[in-house]
Amino acid sequence: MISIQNQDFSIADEYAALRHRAGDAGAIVTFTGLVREVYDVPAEGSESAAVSSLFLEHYPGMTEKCLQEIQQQAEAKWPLLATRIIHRVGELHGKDQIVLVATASAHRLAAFEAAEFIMDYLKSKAPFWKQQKTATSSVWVESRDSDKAAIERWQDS
Amino acid sequence: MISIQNQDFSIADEYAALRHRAGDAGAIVTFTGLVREVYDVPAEGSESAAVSSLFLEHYPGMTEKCLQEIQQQAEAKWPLLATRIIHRVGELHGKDQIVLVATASAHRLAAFEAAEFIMDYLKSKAPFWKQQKTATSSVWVESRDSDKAAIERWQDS
Amino acid sequence: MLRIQYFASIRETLGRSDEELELPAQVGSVQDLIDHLLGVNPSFQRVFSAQNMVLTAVNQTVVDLDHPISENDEVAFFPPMTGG
Amino acid sequence: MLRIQYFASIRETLGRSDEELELPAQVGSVQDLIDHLLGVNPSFQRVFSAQNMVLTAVNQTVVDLDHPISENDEVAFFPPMTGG
Repeated sequence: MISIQNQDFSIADEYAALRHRAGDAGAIVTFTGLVREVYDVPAEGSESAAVSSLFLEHYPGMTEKCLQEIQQQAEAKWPLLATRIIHRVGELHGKDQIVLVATASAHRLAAFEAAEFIMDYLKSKAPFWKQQKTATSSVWVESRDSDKAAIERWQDS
Repeated sequence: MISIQNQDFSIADEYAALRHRAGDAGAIVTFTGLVREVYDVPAEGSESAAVSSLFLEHYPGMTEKCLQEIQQQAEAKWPLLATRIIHRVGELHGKDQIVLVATASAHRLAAFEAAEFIMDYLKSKAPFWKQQKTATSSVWVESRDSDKAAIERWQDS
Repeated sequence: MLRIQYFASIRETLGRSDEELELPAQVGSVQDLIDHLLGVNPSFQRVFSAQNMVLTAVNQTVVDLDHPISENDEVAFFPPMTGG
Repeated sequence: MLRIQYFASIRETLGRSDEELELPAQVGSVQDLIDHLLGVNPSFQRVFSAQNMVLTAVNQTVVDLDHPISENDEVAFFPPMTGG
């Protein structure tokens, strides 16, 4: 189940719904991504600056398609009983929740690996872009090499 | 923070408390272990039987010590902002929550790896023992080779 | 009609989020389309520079530069994704 | 006084959860203590059989068979853990 939305989400509600949908699960993993208060401004040599807000742009239509593909790939790779992906868009602030990935399986390894796989793909394959706004500047976040590298571990398996 | 308790726990409350304690976290991972409805009875050739209840015995004193050591090892290995471990003991039933591990960090890899590490150690290094009770039998769960193998991946790093 | 969309820093550089284009006769691939856009609008030179990594999606799937372009395709140009 | 505790299937096999013991003079290690227990109580033979894996903790830390045993130690015998 997939949602792209402006509004916040409740871990309590999402966990309860997933636990119900999953039936006889032995393991449920949730991952929540949060807006950190301070980001390093990408330009080299710059000081880090407090981020007053974060703007999340996306590509409506393609975003839904990508998240569905990622979810289907995870379900093909691991015996999952239920999965949930929520990604927020629009303007967010420090400490806000950005993204939720939750997985349920009979055993813990599948639940952990599927959640990590979904997050890795979501970070560099789904059409979202973050812009950091401080009092004085507005900077598009640059993609991290570590996020590209994170995907490579799933290529063989 | 560590609890060994008979009573159930609330993911909503634990997540909210961890998020607060963690300060400027970018990633929160929760793992919940649940009682599955059906277990395979360990004796070879036996049919699986519905489990009517699960009894969790532990070694008071040593359990707390072990969980604290596991938590300290995780905090030494990864830059964690907060961790939470809850393990229930006593009589549990199908679909009940057994265990919660939650980790908060600046980045997702640390939060994921630390939660997996804690669960792997908890499964085969902390003094808990599960007994499955059906209408007709009462069997101590045997340790799984996969749980012993799971620990080996943390030896080098 | 080709529909072209621009996202994030590319949208800002160009000052527009989308446009429609009659498919030019010589445009058969993504690379052809980029060459065409560079010819008609100098501001694209700041987008398709050596410093920038630009991804292209055709009909909402990321494709290579030799991917064919057909009448009525939905094309999008954007920088590497930074979601999650 | 040595305090000995038994858990899970070992507790059930022995029909008791703990006992206290004056440390016998010849007991210097965990292996010595097991040998002593086997000598005084035949029911231990069902616990320390080739089929069973038995773990030993001294003062709440899992130790090897050659670990020393001292007066006032807390010793525990239990099967492999199955928590989580």
